[in-house]
Amino acid sequence: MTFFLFFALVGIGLFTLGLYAVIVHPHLLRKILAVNVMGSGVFLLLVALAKRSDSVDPVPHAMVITGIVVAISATALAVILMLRVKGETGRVKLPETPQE
Amino acid sequence: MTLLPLIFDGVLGFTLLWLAWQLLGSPDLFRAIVLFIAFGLLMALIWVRLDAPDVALAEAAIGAGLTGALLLAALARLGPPSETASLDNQGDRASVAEGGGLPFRRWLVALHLVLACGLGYAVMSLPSAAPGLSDAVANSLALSGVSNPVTAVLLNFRAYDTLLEMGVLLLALLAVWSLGSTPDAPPDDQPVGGVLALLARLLTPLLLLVAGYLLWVGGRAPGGAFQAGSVLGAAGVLLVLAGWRLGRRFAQLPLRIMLVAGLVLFMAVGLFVMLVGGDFLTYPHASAGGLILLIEAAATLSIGMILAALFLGIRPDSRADQ
Amino acid sequence: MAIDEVVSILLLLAGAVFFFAGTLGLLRFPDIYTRLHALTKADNVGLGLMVAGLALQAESAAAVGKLMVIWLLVLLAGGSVAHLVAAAARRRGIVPWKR
Amino acid sequence: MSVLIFSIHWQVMVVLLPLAGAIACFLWPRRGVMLALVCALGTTLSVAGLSWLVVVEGAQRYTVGGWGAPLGIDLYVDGLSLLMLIVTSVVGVAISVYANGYFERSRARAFWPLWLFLWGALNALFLSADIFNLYITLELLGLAAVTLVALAKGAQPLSSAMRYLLVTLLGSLLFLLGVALLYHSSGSVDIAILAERLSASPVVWIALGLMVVGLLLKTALFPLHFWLPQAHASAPAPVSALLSALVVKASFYILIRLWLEIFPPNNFVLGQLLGLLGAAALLWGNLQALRQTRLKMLIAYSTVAQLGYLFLAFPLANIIGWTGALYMLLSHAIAKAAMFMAAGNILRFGGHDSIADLDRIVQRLPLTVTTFALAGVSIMGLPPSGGFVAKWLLLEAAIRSAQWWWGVVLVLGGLLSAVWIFKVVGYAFTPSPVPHEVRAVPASMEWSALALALTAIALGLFSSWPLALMMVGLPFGEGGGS
Repeated sequence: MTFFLFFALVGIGLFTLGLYAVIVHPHLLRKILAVNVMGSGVFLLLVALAKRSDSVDPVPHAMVITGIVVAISATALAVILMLRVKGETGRVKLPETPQE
Repeated sequence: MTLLPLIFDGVLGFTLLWLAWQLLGSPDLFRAIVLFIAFGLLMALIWVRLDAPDVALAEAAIGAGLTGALLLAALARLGPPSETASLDNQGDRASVAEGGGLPFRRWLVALHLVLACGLGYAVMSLPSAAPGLSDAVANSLALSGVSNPVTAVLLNFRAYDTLLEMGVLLLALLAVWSLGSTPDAPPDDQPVGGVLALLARLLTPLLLLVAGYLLWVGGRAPGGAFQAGSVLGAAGVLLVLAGWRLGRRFAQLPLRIMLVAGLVLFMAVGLFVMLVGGDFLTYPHASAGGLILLIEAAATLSIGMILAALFLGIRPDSRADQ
Repeated sequence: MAIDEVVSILLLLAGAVFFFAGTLGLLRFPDIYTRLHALTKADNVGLGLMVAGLALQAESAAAVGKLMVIWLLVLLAGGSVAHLVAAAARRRGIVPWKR
Repeated sequence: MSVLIFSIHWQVMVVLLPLAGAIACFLWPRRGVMLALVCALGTTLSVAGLSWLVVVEGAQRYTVGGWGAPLGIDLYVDGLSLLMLIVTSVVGVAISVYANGYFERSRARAFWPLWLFLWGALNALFLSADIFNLYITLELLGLAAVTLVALAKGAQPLSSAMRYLLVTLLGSLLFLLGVALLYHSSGSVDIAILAERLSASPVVWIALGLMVVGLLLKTALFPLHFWLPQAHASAPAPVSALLSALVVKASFYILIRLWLEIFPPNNFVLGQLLGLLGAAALLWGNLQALRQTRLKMLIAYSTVAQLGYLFLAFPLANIIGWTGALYMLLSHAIAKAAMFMAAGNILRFGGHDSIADLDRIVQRLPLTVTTFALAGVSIMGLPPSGGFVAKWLLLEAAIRSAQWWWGVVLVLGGLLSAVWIFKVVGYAFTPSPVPHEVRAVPASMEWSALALALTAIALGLFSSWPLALMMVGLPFGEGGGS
């Protein structure tokens, strides 16, 4: 197994770990961290698999730079929403879905 | 000596996974965020290993640095850690009970293992030669106006993506400003240390220089608008931390103009070349280099300002009243 | 093997020893102030040795210059941050460890 | 004249005008309303220009940057995407007029740029022929939608917005992972090229599976609908309208596009599964709607139900089925927007939206109750309305493909929705035990809602034109389909 495949598998590991954490952990900050970890996993997969050919493929690199910027935008929004939820409810987790 | 890189990669990859495991599981949120910053730095190392220096720069500046700063500031605004930690733990127990407890988690773990195996199988079954676009990029690189292929993709071949992405960034700022009346941070009881102010004074000119360099060099070597912009954003964060604020006069329209300058110029150039007679964003080959540099310069300014403003978290003019 | 290569390797190894000691101190020292001490002192010297070792192998004067700038920046940032962390710890009333 | 119409790059205008409007509203917030209305009008005119172009010259492929796929990004308009653009414009103009009366000044300042961003994102999404570009438009759309939900006051909207944000990010990441795998198995992210190069291999199935799950999460198909009712119900009324009418449809559009273009042909099982989930959504959503005591929650659950209809086309997999599903999308978008707007009027009028306390509202807000009833006619699927035509087409498709049981589901869903609609209308005639203070409702809010409801009915009377438009460029393939 070559090293880039190894990194692609690490990327899958990160994605799965993040997905699990985002479902299981109630604290919003932890969910935000988990989504970021998931994103990193996808980015790693995207770039690592491009190493299969000898010449460097710049298209995934550009995609990942785009993705990183999108990720910080989403994180900034998530953080401000989290602070507002804390301000309104006094808690940093989502209420259970009421069974109406 | 072929063994050494193998060990290095192995250590890097497993440490990354271990860090992710730790940061997602540790009960202390502060620790989790610090681990997340370390995680970002390791990612940057891996990008270098994968021959993606442009991504490494962006990851180190944005992924690890600015995201980490954003999260730390958020944690500080959430209030004393003891309270949030206890709430967190309560919630933890509650959610386990709600979700059906241990059996539910077992199912979830099993499901994720299946998912990971499936994905792993998918990756392993890919053909060993990548059918990527490296040849297509290389063939058209001479016409793109820049010699760094990543910049060529970002600002010429797939410039439309980048334009929309600048829109995402601006939208995030709009969102943060619209929702921004956050419960105020615990009032800054500490007077800002002289050391921090000194650091800001020393580093800001240097960061500006680095940003300018990254912008300039981005056409032919790793660098470009996003990397330069994030360095500029880091300078802004440093200034914000050192207690510096925009003067009230500039916090209104002039600030907003700087925030949108990148996107507006991008769109304007795209439309201009369309009027000259191509499709949208089709730069004439002769002037492509200059146009790209122009767009990147405005984009750097806007990205830097937006990132710093995202860190600040509220409208600068709303603060001036206090 | 040329003499400058040997010196370079020795310097790098010495740097690594400092990093190791610094990390050990970070993990094993009793309170925040002593840990900061171990971290900044050891890492700054360790990085200095590393930079010196790498400078011997550098191909151009510009590369040496960049390495020096990196070292100076880390010194500046490390020192300032250590100061800020220590000041914050004191404000919170963390008492320095005494035997 | 016609030279002018063909020389303007309408595709670009359709995307850039709303974005430029958003920026202008951000720069000069005091003029927000005027700038936004001008942009709404300009965007609608551009869509009209684009429609003319497509109707006269057929489906259009546009190369942004002049490179062309696979290196560059292409935009593609055919009947399917054009239909989505037109629905967006119709609902968009109505929502703009409505929002002008709805928001007070401080929130209007936030609303206009966000709404125009969302509109631009929708248009970009419907035009894109590139799956990575689609990912970016999805993010743009998601972030704008979440922020708009959070504009409502109180703890409930903020919690719903937070949950919505996490869901939409999760969906985008699943989609992006699929994009990554598809890129690495085919070397392109252009849909047309993917369609040529992809063959049924495990990687492709896993990638498509990830994308489908991500999109279903965003489309809120049962059982992934858990986030929708609260987010749609607690948002400000114009935002509820555009979320239910347009935003959930955007991810459905991508799904249907991928299904028609790049899915390997032998996907019978997956189609049946999607149809089954659609049927479950239809029944569950309508049953939940019956149990609600708050009008906006009820309408939100009805969205869950109506989304189910759209998925009935997947097991049928013939052209009539697809046109039926799209006609359902069209008429639901318009009728549901009208319904949410009417609910917003009622909420504004009495200060509450509790169904049992509607208090003879029919005498005091006759226009709004008419709007609700007309929109209800389309949602139940009674003739003459868009909903009726859509259900008729779906029924015909079910019979043609010899799967009559989907027809039973269709009829059952219509009956269930009739029950809750008559329940609401009934309460509108009965006096409530507790009197409420009332506030005036601006005329623009009542009339814009009514105009949409009338459009939903008109869709039943004049169905040949939209149906012909859908077929431009043969988005559903030729002949019977597989």
